[in-house]
Amino acid sequence: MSAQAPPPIPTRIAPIQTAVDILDSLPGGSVVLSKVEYLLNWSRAASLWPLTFGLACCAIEMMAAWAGRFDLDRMGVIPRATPRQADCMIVAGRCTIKMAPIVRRLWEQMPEPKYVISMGSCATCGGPFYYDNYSILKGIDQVVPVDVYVPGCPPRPEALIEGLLKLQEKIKAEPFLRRAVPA
Amino acid sequence: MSWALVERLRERFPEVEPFPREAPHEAGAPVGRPGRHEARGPTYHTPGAFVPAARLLEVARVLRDEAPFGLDYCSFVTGVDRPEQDLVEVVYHLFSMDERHELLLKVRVPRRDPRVPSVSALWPAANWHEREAYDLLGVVFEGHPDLRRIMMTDDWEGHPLRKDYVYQEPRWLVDLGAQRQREIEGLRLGDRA
Amino acid sequence: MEALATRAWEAVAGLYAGLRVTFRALVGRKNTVMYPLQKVNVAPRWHGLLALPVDPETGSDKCIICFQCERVCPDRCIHIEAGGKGKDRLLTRFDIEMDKCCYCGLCVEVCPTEAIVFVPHYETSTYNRANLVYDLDDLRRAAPKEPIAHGVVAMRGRP
Amino acid sequence: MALRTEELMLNMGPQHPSTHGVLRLVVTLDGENIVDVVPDIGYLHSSVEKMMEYRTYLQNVALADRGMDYLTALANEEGYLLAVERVGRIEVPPRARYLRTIMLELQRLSSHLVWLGTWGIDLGATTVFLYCFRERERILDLFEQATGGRLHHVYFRPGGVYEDLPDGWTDRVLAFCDEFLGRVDEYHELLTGNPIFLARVQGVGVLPRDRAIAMGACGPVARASGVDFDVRKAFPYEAYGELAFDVPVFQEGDCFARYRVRMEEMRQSVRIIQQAIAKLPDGEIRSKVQVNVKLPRGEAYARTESPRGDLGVYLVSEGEDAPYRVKIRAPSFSNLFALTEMMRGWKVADVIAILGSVDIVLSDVDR
Repeated sequence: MSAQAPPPIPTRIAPIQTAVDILDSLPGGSVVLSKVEYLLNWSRAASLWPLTFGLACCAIEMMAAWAGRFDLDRMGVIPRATPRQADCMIVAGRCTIKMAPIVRRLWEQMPEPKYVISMGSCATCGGPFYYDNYSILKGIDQVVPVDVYVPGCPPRPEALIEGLLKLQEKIKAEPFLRRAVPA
Repeated sequence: MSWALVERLRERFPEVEPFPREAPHEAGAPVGRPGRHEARGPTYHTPGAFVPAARLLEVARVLRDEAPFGLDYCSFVTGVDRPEQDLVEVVYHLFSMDERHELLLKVRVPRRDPRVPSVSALWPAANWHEREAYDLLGVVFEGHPDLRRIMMTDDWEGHPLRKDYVYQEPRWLVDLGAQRQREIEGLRLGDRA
Repeated sequence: MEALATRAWEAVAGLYAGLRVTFRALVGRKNTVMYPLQKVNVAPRWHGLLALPVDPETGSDKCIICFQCERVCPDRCIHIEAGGKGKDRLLTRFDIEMDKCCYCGLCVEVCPTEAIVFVPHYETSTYNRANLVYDLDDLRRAAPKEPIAHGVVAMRGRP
Repeated sequence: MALRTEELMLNMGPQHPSTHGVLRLVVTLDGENIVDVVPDIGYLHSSVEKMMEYRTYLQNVALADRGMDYLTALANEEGYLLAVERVGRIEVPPRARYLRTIMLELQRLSSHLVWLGTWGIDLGATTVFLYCFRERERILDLFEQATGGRLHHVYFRPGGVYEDLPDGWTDRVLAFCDEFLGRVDEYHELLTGNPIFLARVQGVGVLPRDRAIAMGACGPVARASGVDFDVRKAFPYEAYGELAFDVPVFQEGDCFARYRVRMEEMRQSVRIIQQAIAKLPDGEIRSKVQVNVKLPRGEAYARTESPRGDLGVYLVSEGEDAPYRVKIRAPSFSNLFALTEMMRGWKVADVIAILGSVDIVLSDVDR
């Protein structure tokens, strides 16, 4: 993977921006806007489809979270195997330097808005592989931006669910329409 | 049984040097103190022998095909880097599925230019193990069908399991880190870190 | 024709056997824990968050600043600093980087005074990695309120 | 007339839902027929052999859990500690040996359950996954009560185990064992009687006995090809020499044989656990070994039967408190090498079935 040009400074998508600005200037428009925004965020948060980037041990606990005991499906969290259909990416496990460009590439293929959950110590900062190690990436946030960190080695499935709930809270509180989107 | 095997091998190839035999366990010796064992040199708990690199293929063929040995299973091939003696020990573990006996072979090669004939033609299982030893220790297996790096990326520099290996972050990762830094700076506070 | 009939019968029988198992599971005991509303009790030995319990008698830390946990930690995620001399030796810093921690429990094992313990708490996800560095106050707060068993012997006999 | 078409390279992975980890398979296809498969590994190489050289013998136990096969953490600890105890001549008390045996067999059950569940998903039998994980959660609960960890336990120590069992644990295990035998029958009902499942696995991916030995296959893969070799029988360690159990061996060498070997192994594991609990002696659980134990100079190769096969640890000690060199002979690494042999000549749809039947864990392959 070669060095890439720096990304352009984030701008808003022009038509939406114009519509938002017009609505905002109308009397009562901002109230309508916030209601629409609430609806959008609520639906986004309630159907969080993650790309299951299972790399190592945490992937097993991630699988267990979808199995009968914890049953993540009941929260509208349905695993996707392709980045094109995913809202967020659960990076579960240690990521090697050999794997890092692939994580980045799959993250780039996800449509905006996209989120990343870093599951486990290894994905968060290299964990037990932090020292004396030549092949593990010291934290997935060197490669992709991370929204929620779930510590644990590996975290219990409940901890992953809690991380997903945290992400849902974050999505619900987000100024979705007024937010900066990379062009 | 297996130590007798080493003797048989010695009869066949006089230049093969057996491992020193395991010293008997002293009753009441403190656990986990090097102390008294230290003077005697290392003890080997698995039977085996040192083989000169030039005779390796010949020895290996006898070990695999001929009657008292019949070692048809190659468990692993690896290396031990010993910078203070300026050598790399290439270790082979052989096993017989029928006779249930095992044997370690060690080949000592100079550290600067470690070259060993490949045994992957005799034991196909050694193929990947030799690639791994090449990747991580830089041992060149002559006559190997496909001697490429197996664990690290193809453009990796150095052999990580060498004792004097110094880790350097690859160039692209440093660049990507710088790019991530710019991404973070481009975002407003509270957007995403 | 007969072979076809046999195959058809096999298919139906196989399907029936499978569905019978599914039906048994359908009417059987429910397995799912409705997590955020309902939580399972983790085992007392569960390697959860680390904490520094306060000695209920003296009201101070149990830590005697022997640095054993810092030394044994395979991830080097414990950082201890102490000031003062002799009897006035005081813990000035006790940081555990919970993001690096691998929850192996070696620090709990080597601690001679049970000053560092596991608490069965696992919901620690956060938006910012910096929050995962637990300092002395965080670790004291994480400690269970009721006194934990005293002494190594008592600890070994935990349920 | 056979229709020849241009060969097509199909790249599966490294991020692919059915490669059981970060494995990349470069499949060369002629139409739908597999001409060649080249596994590309190293995407999870965690350099654990290097790291072990910098950590003490005790710390390496924690590393052996994670750096090696993560589904069988206790089997890794066992393999590593067996080498340590051989070099250091550390005695393990009888109770600890039995405790280890029970834990190892529970670990084998949980590992095989993950294999069965994920292979079921690969083959389109999604429900099996739910059933297998239901039982696996029971085992993990038992682990959690005894060791404190679900996946990574750090329970074994040089010269014994960390803690004694909690009260009533053995009764819970025995109750689980009784129930589990019925569950295995259920899995058989779900899969073995299912004609769709049989059509996908019976006679597929045949590995003959001589090729299995030459390619270095081990564990259930080799036993499905007629190699009657189990380290627990051939080189008994821990309490296995004192317990009665059978080693299932099948001659066919196809996916179905590998499936049956593992299903039978689950029953045998239950048998071992029941016997070990019945025979569980009282006494010490750990011999006196210092925290920073220093081993005498020497080297040993210890072989254990991990759920995936012949796990060997070759340990060289130079008299320090850390090993000089650790080589982990990973069973998945050898079994994955034999994959090419199994796949050649089959259809592209069989790739998943064969790969799943080998039961690799990429953390074990790459280490």
